[in-house]
Amino acid sequence: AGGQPAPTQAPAVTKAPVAQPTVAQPPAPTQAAAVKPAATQAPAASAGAKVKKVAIVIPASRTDHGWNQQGADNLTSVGKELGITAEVAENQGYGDITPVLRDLQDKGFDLIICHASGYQTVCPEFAKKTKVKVAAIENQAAVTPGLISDIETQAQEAAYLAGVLAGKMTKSGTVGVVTSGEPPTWNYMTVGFAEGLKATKPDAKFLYSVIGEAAYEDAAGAKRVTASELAAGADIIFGMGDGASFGMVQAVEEHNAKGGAKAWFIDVIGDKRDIDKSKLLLSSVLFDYSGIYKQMIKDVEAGTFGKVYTMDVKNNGVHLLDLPPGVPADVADAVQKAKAEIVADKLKVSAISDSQKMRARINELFPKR
Amino acid sequence: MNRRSFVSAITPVISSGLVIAAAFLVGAILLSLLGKNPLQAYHVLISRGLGSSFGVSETLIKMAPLLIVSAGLLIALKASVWNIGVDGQFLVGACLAGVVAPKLAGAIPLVPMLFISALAGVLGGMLWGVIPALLKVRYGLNEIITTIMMNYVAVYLTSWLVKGPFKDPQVVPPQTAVVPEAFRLPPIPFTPVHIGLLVGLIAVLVVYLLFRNTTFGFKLWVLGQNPRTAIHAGMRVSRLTVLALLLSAGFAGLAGANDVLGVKGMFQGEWNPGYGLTGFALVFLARLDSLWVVPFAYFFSFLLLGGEIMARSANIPVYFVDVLEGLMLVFFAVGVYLERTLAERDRRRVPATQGG
Amino acid sequence: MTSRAGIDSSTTDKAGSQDSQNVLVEMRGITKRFPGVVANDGITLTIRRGEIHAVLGENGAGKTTLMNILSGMVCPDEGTIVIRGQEANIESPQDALRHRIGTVYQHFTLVPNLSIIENVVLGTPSRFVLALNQAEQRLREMLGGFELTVPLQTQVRHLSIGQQQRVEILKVVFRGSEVLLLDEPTSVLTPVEVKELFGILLGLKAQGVSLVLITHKLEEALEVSDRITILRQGKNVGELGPAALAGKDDVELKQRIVDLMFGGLPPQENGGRAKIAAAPAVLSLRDITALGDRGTLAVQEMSLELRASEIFGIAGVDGNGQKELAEVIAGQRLAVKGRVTLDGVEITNCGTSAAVKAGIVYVSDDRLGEASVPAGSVADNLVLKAIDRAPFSKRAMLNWSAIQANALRLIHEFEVKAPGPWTRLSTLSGGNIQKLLLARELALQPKVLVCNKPTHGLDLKTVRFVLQTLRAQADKGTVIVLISSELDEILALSDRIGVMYNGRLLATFERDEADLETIGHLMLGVRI
Amino acid sequence: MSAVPLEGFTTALLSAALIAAVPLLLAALGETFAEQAGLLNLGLEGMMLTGAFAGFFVALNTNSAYAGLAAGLGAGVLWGLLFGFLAISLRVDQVILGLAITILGAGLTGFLFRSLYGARFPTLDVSLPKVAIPLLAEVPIVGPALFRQQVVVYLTWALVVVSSFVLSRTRFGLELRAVGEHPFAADAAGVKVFRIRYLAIAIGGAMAGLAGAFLSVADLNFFVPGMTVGQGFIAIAITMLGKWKPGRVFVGALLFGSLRSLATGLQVVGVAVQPEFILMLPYLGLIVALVLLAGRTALPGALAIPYERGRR
Ligand SMILES: Nc1ncnc2c1ncn2[C@@H]1O[C@H](COP(=O)(O)OP(=O)(O)OP(=O)(O)O)[C@@H](O)[C@H]1O
Ligand SMILES: Nc1ncnc2c1ncn2[C@@H]1O[C@H](COP(=O)(O)OP(=O)(O)OP(=O)(O)O)[C@@H](O)[C@H]1O
Ligand SMILES: [Mg+2]
Ligand SMILES: [Mg+2]
Repeated sequence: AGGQPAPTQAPAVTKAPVAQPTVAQPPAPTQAAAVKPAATQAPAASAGAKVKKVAIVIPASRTDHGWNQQGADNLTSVGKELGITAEVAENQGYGDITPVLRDLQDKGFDLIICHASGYQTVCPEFAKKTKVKVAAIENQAAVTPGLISDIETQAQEAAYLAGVLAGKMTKSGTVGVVTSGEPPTWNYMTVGFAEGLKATKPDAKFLYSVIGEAAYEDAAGAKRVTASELAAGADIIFGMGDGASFGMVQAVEEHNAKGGAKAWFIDVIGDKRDIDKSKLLLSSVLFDYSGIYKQMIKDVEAGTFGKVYTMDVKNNGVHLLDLPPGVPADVADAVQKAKAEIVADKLKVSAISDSQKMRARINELFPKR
Repeated sequence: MNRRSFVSAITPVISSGLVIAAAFLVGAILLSLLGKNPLQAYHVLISRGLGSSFGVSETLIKMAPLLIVSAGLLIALKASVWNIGVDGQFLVGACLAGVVAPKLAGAIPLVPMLFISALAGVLGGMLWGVIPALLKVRYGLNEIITTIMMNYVAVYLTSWLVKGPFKDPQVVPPQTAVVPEAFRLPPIPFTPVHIGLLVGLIAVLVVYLLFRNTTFGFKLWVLGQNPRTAIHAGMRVSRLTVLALLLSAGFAGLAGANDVLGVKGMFQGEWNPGYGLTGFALVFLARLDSLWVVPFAYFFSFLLLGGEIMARSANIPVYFVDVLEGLMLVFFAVGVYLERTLAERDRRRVPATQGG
Repeated sequence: MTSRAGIDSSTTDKAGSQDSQNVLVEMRGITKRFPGVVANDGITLTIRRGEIHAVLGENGAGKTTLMNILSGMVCPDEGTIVIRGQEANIESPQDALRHRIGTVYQHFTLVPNLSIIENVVLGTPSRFVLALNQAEQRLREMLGGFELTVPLQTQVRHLSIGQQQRVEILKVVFRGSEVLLLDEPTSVLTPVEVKELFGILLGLKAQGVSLVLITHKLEEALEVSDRITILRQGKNVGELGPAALAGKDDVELKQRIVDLMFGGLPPQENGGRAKIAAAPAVLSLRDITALGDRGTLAVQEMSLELRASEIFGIAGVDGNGQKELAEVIAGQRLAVKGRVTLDGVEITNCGTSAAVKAGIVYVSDDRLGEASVPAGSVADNLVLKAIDRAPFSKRAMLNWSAIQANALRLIHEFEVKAPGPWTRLSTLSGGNIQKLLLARELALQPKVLVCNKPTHGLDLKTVRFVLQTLRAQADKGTVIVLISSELDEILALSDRIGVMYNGRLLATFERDEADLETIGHLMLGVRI
Repeated sequence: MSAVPLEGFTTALLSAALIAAVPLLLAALGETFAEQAGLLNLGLEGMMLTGAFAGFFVALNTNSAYAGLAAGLGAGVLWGLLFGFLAISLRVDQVILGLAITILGAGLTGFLFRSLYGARFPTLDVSLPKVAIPLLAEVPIVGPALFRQQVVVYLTWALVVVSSFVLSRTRFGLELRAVGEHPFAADAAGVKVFRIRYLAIAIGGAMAGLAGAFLSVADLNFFVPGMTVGQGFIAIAITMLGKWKPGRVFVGALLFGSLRSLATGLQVVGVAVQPEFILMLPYLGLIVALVLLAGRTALPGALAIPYERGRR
């Protein structure tokens, strides 16, 4: 699994300088490292060195049942599996995370995963200064053999499947998206979802609303926004909101409790089945980083670190949560069919991270919004 | 004026020490209640935050924005202008700096480039400060409310700016173009700390001198004591109010520029360090006494940095840092009370002379 | 006065036993120290049933402190208080009120944004849900002679000083106090109002209420009181009982009291001033019209021409637009109509800063609320208006040594009782604060000096000092606008006198053609 | 827009507005009491969070939503009393205190939540039923929004009337206003200044705590660290917008809630405006409302000034 760059984007590896392997060297003394960019030192692509400590830096809480938890949990489990230290630096926000990176370097971590596209500038800069290996998100340009890798998540592909699912399942013909802001990952999925929906139900009505800027904790807001979309006729909600998404679930719950046509919720990242008391969870777009985390560690030890790792439907890095019982067979088939096409590269889902382009795209798909 | 304040110079040091101890003690109790080992945790805090070279340097780096923001808050609060809008002013300033800097980088020499970018930050802050200022003097709107509201507006405005007009098309996340490292704030010679720290120290010193030695500071103080008196004394109250808020906001914007030019290299969506609250805490703990801001700034910076590391290494939820910070504020407040009571007792002992 | 005669006999005839059971409150060996000051120094004071007991003393003598101790506002360091024969420890106003001791404080204690009736019932035991109507009923019954002219629902901030003081008295009477402490109640009243107040006090006395009257005005003390205690520098330096007060003829008695109060007084030189030369006007007002804080017409079409070194006295009952007029001249209040010119230059609505620069200074009567920074030091307050001038600042830089020197000089020149230049202003006594403010304004070498109640709350000595200072200033060429409700002071000082009523200047007199009667009537709007 | 069922949609928006207003209203009413008594409580945010957590915790363990609400209220009272002790008895600076409580509240609740539940995410099984008021609830559009709500919501509205009555018509209210405007005068008149202030801040805390508990127990059925997302500060703004008059505070909270709801509505119907600008609406709206309604508001005379008898 993993390895090949995403079909949609051209690999950036060629641009990167070639790594000349050298013997393993202890992490450079902080002071020196901090004072002068140690450009003279050779990239520490340390073939053969066993990886003992890996860390992940995440912007929000490791228990957000979303993006942050996904990365943290995956790395922790990989750590357990391989019997190595896995440390999680949570709630880092988008301020200056250099202190944390410095600390991790100081403690001799072999690999630091900067688990947010928002870290894609600071981490490579840090790596270049200190020769500590890092993995960035969504920054192919920074890829440097032996030093910097990049993680590409083709979330839109799985979101497309969710769109297909929604298109098949909706009875009202109205489908709603609720987001806690417009970070790249959410935008990718919004577009993927919209395209999947359009492909399955061209005349569908598509609702889109944002709870607020970085409103990942605003569960109450999420509930109100979701309730409004449901009231506007949506019977399927595709919700992206980490902590806030619990508010969405509750809105759907209360909507269903009123009786009338049942509404479904499609979640992203993370599996809420354990708290899905009223069985309204239709599915979830799941990410699984453990595959590529293991791969990375292998590559570091093999001295082949420093490339683009892609999570897509093909390598099952992103996939849909198994559909609940009682979902008609034809629906499942439609999803399977779409998946097959994506895997066979017959179907390209546009990868759009930019908010404005994203909005342009959904307006183009569903003009009468 | 508080330069003559009766609290003798040394008491704050002592009480501050006690206060910190008290906060850590309560924190320790809380930890042990939840089955954690406080000693180990605190050991990490000290050894990483103070013991390690990177700990010290990073603490000093984090200090810069705190100092700059506090300098501004000192001006506003001494004039009783309640600028709660530091965060918004910071964001707008940072955003403008983040837009201007990359364009200038390389186009013109480093020094003017830094100056102009910093200026952009200051102007951004002032732009955000002038609105509540005018609302206050024109319509008598209480700045506490308007500045709070402006914070939210700033978040949405800047987030739109970096998603739309000013987004760097080359990269995925919403952020401005990156300033090449060669064009960031240079380090203080022989240290890994960028010169933002000096800017911060100078800012605080300037404010100290402003209130100690200038008529403008004196007028701000009178205004802060009682606007009616300021009017009666022939001071231009509206002008003073606007200036106080503008300067304060300007410093906030400068802090934004500092972070963009010093550490981040660009302005980024969802970035909101919220120095305002910490700055407020600092300034009040320093009892609006300018120079005291410096040690407090160092300590808070140390706490924010070491606290996070402690939480991680001793696997305590990071929220524990906030708990410590909050406790410290409470105990500081109590400390102030104790000092005052002692001071009054001293004054009672003054041999009573006859008559008034 | 009949009432006094009555008491005289009682005390002269069967003294001793009678007297002792007459005693209502006894303060024994009261001592109170404040930082740097002994405000009360082993004072003993006895208050008897149904007497009016005047307490005299110069500024800072400790009168207010003594009263505050009895009213529970200040706790004494030493001494005991005996009420109705039992030792009482008064630790809070609640305690004092429980002992039926009511107080009218030197600085009024009314809540400005509450209505009259709300202020009156505030703090009285009542049901959870207020029954203001019933309270009003009771109040009206008690009111009797005592007219309030305004509805009881009016918010207190809308009342004139005189009215406010009536409310203060109402408050304590409403609670059925047996002892009534009044700290300088007359200092804010016009002669007419003073008469009325005394009427009320005598009425209360007749009902058996004991009153303690703090004042600086000897005549007043002698007029109503049965007993006079004199404080000096925190000590009780003498008590004159009914006998002493009755017997002697006033002149001698007065001299004796004054000696006790001040240990001798410089003789007052009231040398008549030379007539003002017919020079062009320095300050001139052309039909000035201005609004009051409540948007009502406070000053209406007032015109004035004031020449160099002229002292123009404005007599009038409080709240007839004098304050507003003063503020217009000082640039502190907008004139909606008319022009103000100084030396021919128009300065209408130029704002305070310009006015001060132009040489117009204003001694406000609101000493703590407007004229000073109570939390600031004496020195800070003394340069409040001159901070932009040399030597206190050069090129916007402060010169603290000059500021300190200035403070030391003025404290000395004006004989201010203050521990030092850096003491907190608010800890000074009312009188001393006023001296400081006056000192500050005069130090500005003004062309025009507007002063509102410059001697309010000052003791005789200080009053004379102030009046002399003003006259001297006028002789230097300064135009002085003297606003006061103290007629005699206006007569003593002014070259010309105008009477203000309802925001209008009813009439102006040259000093020699002015007489108390006419002016007194005009102040009440009565033309003769 | 045609396809959207207008009636249901409008009802939903209306209802959303009302519910969004409830925590703001509760907190702001509490703040009204505190500030009218001269206590500036900038710690609302922290008190609300604490109330939210305490309410959630108790409701979870007792399986009673009402117990949860009570707990939130209780937690608020405790904060109030702590604030009172420090600000009233020790005359500590109220601004520091407020900030301290804001930070401490956020820290403590996050810390406890994480320490107790780790990565688990418990939700409440209990919830407050919506009670429909006969007849009224049947009125089209507004009916279901106004008159099919949880009891707490009706209670909150009642509290507006009660508060306004207590403040303006009772002895307690009178003494409270006096203490906040001119404590010396109140003291001189025999009012127990400290006691009144303690009561006021306790009420303020209680309502803030209840506001938080409403979020976690009534509106939602779970706790998320930081779930008050700054509503405490908005409530302070609304208090001033309301000039410390319950009625106006009510109007202010509704205004803000409606703007929030409107911001959603506009997005759902697909107005072609950047969401950022739509989401700014409530905050800009509040400023405009201030310009129009609350210019030159005089703060309570003794706001944030500790009282000390006999100090000059
Ligand atoms: N709270 C206080 N703190 C410090 N000093 C005080 C305080 N109250 C009074 N004093 C001092 O005690 C002395 C007596 O003050 P007090 O007000 O009793 O004098 P007074 O006789 O009322 O004067 P006046 O006639 O001017 O009102 C003055 O020197 C004053 O400065
Ligand atoms: N208990 C209440 N419930 C609902 N609305 C109220 C209540 N009390 C007052 N209002 C409304 O709120 C607004 C403010 O009322 P309130 O009486 O508190 O202020 P006001 O006394 O009219 O103002 P001011 O005191 O400045 O004259 C008015 O529109 C009033 O109708
Ligand atoms: Mg006095
Ligand atoms: Mg009213």
